[in-house]
Amino acid sequence: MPETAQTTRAIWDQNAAPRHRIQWCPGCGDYAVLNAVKAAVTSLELTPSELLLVAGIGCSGQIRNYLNGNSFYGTHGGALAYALGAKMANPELTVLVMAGDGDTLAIGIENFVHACRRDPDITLVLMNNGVYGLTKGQDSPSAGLGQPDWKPSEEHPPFIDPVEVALTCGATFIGQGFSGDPKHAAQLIVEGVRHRGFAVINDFSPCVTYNKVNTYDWFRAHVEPVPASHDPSSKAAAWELVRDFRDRGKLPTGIVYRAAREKGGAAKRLPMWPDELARADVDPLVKRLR
Amino acid sequence: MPETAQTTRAIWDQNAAPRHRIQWCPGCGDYAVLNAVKAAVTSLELTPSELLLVAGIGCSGQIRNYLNGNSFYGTHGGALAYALGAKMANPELTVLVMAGDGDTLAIGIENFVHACRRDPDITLVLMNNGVYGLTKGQDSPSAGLGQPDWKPSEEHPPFIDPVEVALTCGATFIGQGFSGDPKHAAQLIVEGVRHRGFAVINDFSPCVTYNKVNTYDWFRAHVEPVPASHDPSSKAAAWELVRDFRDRGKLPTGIVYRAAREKGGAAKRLPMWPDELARADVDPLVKRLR
Amino acid sequence: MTVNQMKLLIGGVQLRDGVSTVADLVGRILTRAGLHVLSVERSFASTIYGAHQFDPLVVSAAPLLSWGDRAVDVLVGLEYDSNPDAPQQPNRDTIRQHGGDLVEGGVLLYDSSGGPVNTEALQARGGQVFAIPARDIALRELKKEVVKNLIMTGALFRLLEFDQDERWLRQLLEERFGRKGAAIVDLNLEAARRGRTLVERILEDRRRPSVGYRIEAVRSASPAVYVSGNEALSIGAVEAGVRFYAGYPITPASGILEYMERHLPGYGGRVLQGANERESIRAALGASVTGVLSMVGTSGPGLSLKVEEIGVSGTTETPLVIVDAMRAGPSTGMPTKTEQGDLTLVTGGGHGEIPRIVLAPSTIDECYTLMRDAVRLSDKYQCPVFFLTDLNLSEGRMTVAESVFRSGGASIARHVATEEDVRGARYLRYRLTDSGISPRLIPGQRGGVSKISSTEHDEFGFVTTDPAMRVAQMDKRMRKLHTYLREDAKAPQVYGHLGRGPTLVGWGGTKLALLDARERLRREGTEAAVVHFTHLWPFPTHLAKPLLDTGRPVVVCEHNYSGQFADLVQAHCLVPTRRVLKYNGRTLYPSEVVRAVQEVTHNGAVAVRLGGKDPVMVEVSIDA
Amino acid sequence: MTVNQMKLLIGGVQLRDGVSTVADLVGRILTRAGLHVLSVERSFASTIYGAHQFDPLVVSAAPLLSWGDRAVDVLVGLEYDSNPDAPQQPNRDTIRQHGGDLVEGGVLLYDSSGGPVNTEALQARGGQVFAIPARDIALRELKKEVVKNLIMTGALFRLLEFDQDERWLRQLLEERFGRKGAAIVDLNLEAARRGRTLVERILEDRRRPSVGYRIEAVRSASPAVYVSGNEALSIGAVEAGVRFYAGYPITPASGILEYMERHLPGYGGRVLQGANERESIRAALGASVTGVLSMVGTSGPGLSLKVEEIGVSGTTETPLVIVDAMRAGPSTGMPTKTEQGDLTLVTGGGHGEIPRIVLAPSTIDECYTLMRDAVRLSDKYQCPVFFLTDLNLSEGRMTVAESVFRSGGASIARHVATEEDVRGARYLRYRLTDSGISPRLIPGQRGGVSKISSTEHDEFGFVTTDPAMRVAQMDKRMRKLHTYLREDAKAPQVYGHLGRGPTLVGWGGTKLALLDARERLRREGTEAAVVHFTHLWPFPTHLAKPLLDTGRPVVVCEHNYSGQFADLVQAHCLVPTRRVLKYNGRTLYPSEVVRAVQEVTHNGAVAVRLGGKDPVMVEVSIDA
Ligand SMILES: Cc1ncc(C[n+]2csc(CCOP(=O)(O)OP(=O)(O)O)c2C)c(N)n1
Ligand SMILES: Cc1ncc(C[n+]2csc(CCOP(=O)(O)OP(=O)(O)O)c2C)c(N)n1
Ligand code: SF4
Ligand code: SF4
Ligand SMILES: [Mg+2]
Ligand SMILES: [Mg+2]
Repeated sequence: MPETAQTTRAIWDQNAAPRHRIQWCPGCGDYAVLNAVKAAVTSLELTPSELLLVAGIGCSGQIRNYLNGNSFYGTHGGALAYALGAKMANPELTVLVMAGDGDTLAIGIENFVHACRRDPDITLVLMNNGVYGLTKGQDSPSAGLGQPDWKPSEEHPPFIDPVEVALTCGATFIGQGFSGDPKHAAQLIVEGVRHRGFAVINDFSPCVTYNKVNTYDWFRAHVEPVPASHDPSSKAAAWELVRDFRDRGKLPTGIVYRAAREKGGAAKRLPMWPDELARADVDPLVKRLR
Repeated sequence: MPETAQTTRAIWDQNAAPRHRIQWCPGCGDYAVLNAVKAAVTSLELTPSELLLVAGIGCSGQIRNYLNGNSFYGTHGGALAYALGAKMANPELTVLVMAGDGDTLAIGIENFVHACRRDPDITLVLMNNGVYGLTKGQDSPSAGLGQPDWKPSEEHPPFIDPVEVALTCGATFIGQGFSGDPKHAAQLIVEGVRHRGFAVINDFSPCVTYNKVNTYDWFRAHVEPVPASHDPSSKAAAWELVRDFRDRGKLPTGIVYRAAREKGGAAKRLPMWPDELARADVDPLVKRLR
Repeated sequence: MTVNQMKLLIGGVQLRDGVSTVADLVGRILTRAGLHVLSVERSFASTIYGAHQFDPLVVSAAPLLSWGDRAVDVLVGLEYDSNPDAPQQPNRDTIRQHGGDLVEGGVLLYDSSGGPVNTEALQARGGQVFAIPARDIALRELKKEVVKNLIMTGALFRLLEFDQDERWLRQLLEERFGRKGAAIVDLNLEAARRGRTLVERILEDRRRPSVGYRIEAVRSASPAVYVSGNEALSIGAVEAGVRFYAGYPITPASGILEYMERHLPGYGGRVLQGANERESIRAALGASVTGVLSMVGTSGPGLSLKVEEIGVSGTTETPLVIVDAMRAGPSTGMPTKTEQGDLTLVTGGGHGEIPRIVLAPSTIDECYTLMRDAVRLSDKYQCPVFFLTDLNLSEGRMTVAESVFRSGGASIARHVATEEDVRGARYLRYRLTDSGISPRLIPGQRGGVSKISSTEHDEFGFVTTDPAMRVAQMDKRMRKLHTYLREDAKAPQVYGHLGRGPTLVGWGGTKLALLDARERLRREGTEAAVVHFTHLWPFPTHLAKPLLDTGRPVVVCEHNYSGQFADLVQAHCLVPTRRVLKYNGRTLYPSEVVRAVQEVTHNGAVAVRLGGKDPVMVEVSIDA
Repeated sequence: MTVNQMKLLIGGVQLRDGVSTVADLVGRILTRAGLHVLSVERSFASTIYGAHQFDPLVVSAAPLLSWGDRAVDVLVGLEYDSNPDAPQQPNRDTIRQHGGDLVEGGVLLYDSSGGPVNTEALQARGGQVFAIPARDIALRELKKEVVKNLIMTGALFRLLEFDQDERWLRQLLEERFGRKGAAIVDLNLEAARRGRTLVERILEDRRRPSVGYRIEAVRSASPAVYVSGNEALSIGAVEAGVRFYAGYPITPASGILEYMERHLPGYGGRVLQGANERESIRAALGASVTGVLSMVGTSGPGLSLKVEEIGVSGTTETPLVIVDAMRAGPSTGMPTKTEQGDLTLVTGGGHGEIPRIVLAPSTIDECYTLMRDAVRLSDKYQCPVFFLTDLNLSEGRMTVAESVFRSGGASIARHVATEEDVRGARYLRYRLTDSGISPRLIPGQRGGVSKISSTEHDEFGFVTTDPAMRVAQMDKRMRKLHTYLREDAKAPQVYGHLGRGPTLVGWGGTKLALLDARERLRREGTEAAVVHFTHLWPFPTHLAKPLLDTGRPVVVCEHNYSGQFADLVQAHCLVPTRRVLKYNGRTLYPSEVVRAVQEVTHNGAVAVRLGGKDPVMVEVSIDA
């Protein structure tokens, strides 16, 4: 039953104030992500009960407590897989995954790669700070960004770029944002949710406590909007853009790639209520065994 | 203590005959991989005791029983990670990983991605047949190759190409071979072992029992050698090559990319014998706690 | 003349010779003919091609009590050439490995295309040997190698004096190949006829009209099907209401994935072949969060990888049915051999303490009937429910009356709250209740949001470390198990009179062997009782202890090394146990149980280990 | 006047206020001054910033017996503003949460920069309150906020009449900041002086020269260090010969990873921060395959993810030490709270049956001494050895005499075969031996190749499903445990006389509370004995049963819900147990044990649950 925008906003406002004391460090980039998500769901006029927020484990994962809406919090690295199942089972839910770079690219890389392939209609906000914040600042797989002198070894390998991995593995929407510009991030999230497929939004969200390299200032000096001339529907153009920015030592912000894929598969909530299930008759299954 | 080529070959010959009854289907591509690996280690003059063969779980993984040499067989998807630790601990061993596409790209994709980043000096022979052979023919993550009509869904996503993933994630040697040409595959393995870093060799190894699409004939019609003009040391050229072949519906065979990375990290076997360990004095550690 | 009571064994080279095809064909046809067939000792290799495979089928006119012992009445060797491991010897694995098990007067039928086999020893023991060059005929005369199996089937049927009018065979072939045209049906029937004729001729030569074994069709009250445990439990799940299934291929659970992929979408459900074990269970949990009844299936190695998610299911209180089709471990172990080695893992695996329920069916029909309970309990108690089968049960096949499948009825009653249910009181996902069960709205419903959390949480679902709330939530979750013990736990099944002799204790797939052993012991003058468990965890102490604490020896029989269930019995009932343990990958035989019980009762053994080099190893003290 | 015997508690806002910095500074200095300090009740949040954190330090002149009860003698509140959860109330969490625990005549020192706190109630109970505006002074007068902590430290030391000549403080500051220049040392000392002066002034105002607590430096025979369990066990591992360590960050095991990263390379070793839990343990197994002594460390969730690899270690017979620093589960649980909830997982986790050994140190010094055993046993028995600590032991700190660390000596003797050892007989990686231990060549050595396999294998290492060989290999692997029980298992430590009263049973980090409780019970006239286990698995039945089977109540005290160790005792000794269970994330207190023992012995309780809303919950029947 669709609600009016007004009711929506009323419900949202009513519940949006965090009941939970925020325990991010002052200045943490995650505050901006929180604001961006709030702005996005408000402008999408989504009620808390239509939402399923799936969070990773990390400082980033705390975001689930600061947002109203159904949420699921499972194991470190698992968020995308829970989200996949939830969306497959109930396509009517808006499923938003919010997880850190450690969660998504280290322990959860398997789910990331396969989610890109499967292309479920969910939106991932990758809260990328280059460290494992919650466990006190160890290197994450994106550590090394902005450190050209990084001397790689088996113990300290070079970083991976989620944008490139997503492009390679088949994600159909890839955007990049920065906590210094939460309005833009909010727009990206809106676009990501509207996109019918897997939307990866890599959001640089500085860890002010443990990442002394990728600071707000560093990002401000390195981000650069995707040029208006860019055609995000072309994969070749997306690769071109990524390579061009990389060569220039810059980080594109905006929509890098967007090309919905035509997919099979059900679009309806799976049967679960007694009246929906009652119809089941297994007799044909038994007869086949004769 | 280096041995003469003659002794080496003598040792090899002596042990190379499989004591174990081969249980691949007649015609299975894995026979050719077995021959290629045997040829490669023989031409590299490696004795069985200098080798550590780490196998994945699958029809492919049986190869460990048909080759002489130390071997390790652990869990499905884990081969690259065992190999990483072994090579870090004893760089003097030649570590060869042989695993299927399911093992490497489905359950083991996390190890594949991170091995590409870490760049240990090991060689992976990815025995790619587009199916889970051993569990009787379900789709693997490379299923769908050569099926342009594949209608993707969450359940049946498009395939991923290990060459592209390896390029994206930082592998420093990437080659592609085909069981229809075991001599070439042997050369690739020799080059891979000689390469100082992580060598990924994607070897198309038809499953004659369960993959009715990617047959020998199909591969013969689709493989095409990397042109002599290709500069494998250029990543841009490698991407160009991959894209060009993809656009033409062809599969390159040969060395796609090769660029050793300068790395830190120890190159010696870690201490393990009593005389090597005896020197350890923890007094400085204790004093630091004062 | 033995009529309608025998054990057949069909062997051959895996993949190549079509052992399962022939065995399933025979099993199906005999089932249609009103007989009861049981095939749970199926043996295949964990390589695709080339190993020896065999499939023993027990046939009976009455519902089957047991798979019996190793002894075989009729042996069918489908392989036609020599064993590559022993090429000098032109006999075959079926004969080599099972010839010794042939009973006096038993029958051997084999394909002699590669040359005859020396079966003198066998014949000396009274074996009747029938060598027919099936493959040669198929290739040369019928120009199609695969029909060699129909030649062998026809020959077998003639030996058993069964289906001489081709009625059953023709019907099945028509159903199976009808769409491909009559020619192919005819070719197959022609092949069967050749086999029949060949046997006919040999019998005539020997002037023996019969081999002494006969199958006669029986008029049966209700139609029956020949079904595997994996199929039976899948049907149970579909019927109970499961609409999301996820798995990653693994023996012996792959069959569930394949069955569900084929059939669940027809019921509006979805099936995910995960990219790995973790994706599977996590997706199933995600689906369950949305209210859909969800299930995963796997075997030991996969379950070990899913362990962290057991805790997620338990703590977030997300229902999930987890089928563990056990195979021989540890680690990669023996992937195609049976075992009951995962009990400790499913009752105790996972860090911290997790509310969970463990059920284990003991027969293939119970795979169906008990599954409904598993689904219902997961929904009611909002926790993981394990459904423990083993390779024998999952891959084995049995004749089951169709009426059994009509016993279930409609889907289970759901335990999901509606907006109305929670109106009034503020909706709290983790409300502290007396039963331990909290009301559960699902995302998408109005009435409140659910903060579903694997961290310790308050009633709303917000993270907390408040000591008292922690204890309250922990107690609430575990209280569900007490509610379960009160309302849903089922007592073990008891056969015979307790207290007159030793008590044989079992769980899961060993039941038929124990019942058979009990009969045999009785015939030998020992009054044993059998206490068989299906509801394993939480351990039903209040139901079990009174049964076991009789002062008589408690002999726990299991397919594992240490006696995992015996440990549970001791921990919870404080009753000493004796153990009969078999972990060589093969099925427990009634004769072994009988012998072990004698060791225990007469020789004071505390543990009897079966199936090693010496068939029985006796331990008289448990201390090292 | 109480001299050298007190409990301090330092609290504040996590990350911001430097609680650990101050606590560690105090602990270190007092250790240098010859005192004994114990800090195992450290409490911090699983968020980085903003939650209340506190650190209780027990100080004593004698080696510490116990962390005592909740009661606090001296409370130090480092936070200077109001609690965001209750902004209307200008008091702080340190005072709000711990004020009630202050003993009569106890001391409260707090930073009053944000305004004074109403402490009337506290004062009415005899509390002595010292409010000093440390942060204001730091900011305004010393222009550097962080020195507020030195102001507080100076004030604390003045209250305790300790280090009035700045000797200890100056020395530590010089060591720590010396390189950064004298100015910074001077600034810190100046800050400390200000704190001292402020307290001085208040005491003068109140005309009380002393608060009644004093710390006096003690001349101690041997120097000591202030060390955490993670550090102690890491040193033990380095010394024993571990040269490969792998981990994935997780509380409370991250400290081992960090320590090893810093120090192991100096000993020629390598340390891998895996990209996940599986990569860590697999790489460690790979390293171990090459003969290097290897170790991994993790906590519950990480261990659950490693479960499949336990079986790999066990079946391939690849040695590995696995540290599990337990935290409150299940699932994500309470990541920064202690528990002993993983025992069932480490003794039984993994599908199939895996040979393994489980050790659990009971004190921080034992983290060091017992680690040598863990490394040695893994090498000797070629199997996984678990080393079970908990958050309190791992993150807690204690004064340990340096001589303890000199007790170890050289690295362990290796159990790796050489080419010579295997000459003569054909080398078989999985040779069947009486001890169960097979000779082990490592890849790279001459003399034979090793086919190391997680599938069931023959003696050479080739895959097999031969029933007899399977049994032989399974028996061989498990026989190692019998050898271990004979040669290496250690009996539990016994304190007091068994059989005169109840037997308190414990394992791991609860020991000091049990010993303290025993003393208290004795003073009240109850003769309890303590039986404390470090060698948990394989369960040493032959050593334990005689101690526990005395007819007196056996009271097992554990930090978990179900009594996991009690279940082991029952399963293996067939002795009924009573259970004292605490699982609210907080440390077990001696007074709680005393009270619980009374419930058990006088009121017939079978289980006492501590630390919920009602501090004691008594169950008189175990059946639901
Ligand atoms: C299985 C498991 N391993 C390790 C941990 C410990 N852990 C919690 S958060 C985290 C890393 C978080 O890093 P990231 O995802 O980048 O989030 P951030 O804190 O930086 O936002 C780790 C390793 C865990 N909770 N579970
Ligand atoms: C944890 C775990 N899950 C599942 C399996 C079952 N399994 C064995 S091999 C295999 C797939 C093999 O596919 P691939 O790696 O492509 O090898 P192939 O047989 O095709 O050579 C699977 C799923 C297993 N052994 N362990
Ligand atoms: S540690 Fe870093 S990521 Fe975590 S809350 Fe603080 S600033 Fe944010
Ligand atoms: S099933 Fe396929 S991959 Fe396996 S042995 Fe046969 S042909 Fe090879
Ligand atoms: Mg991060
Ligand atoms: Mg494959």
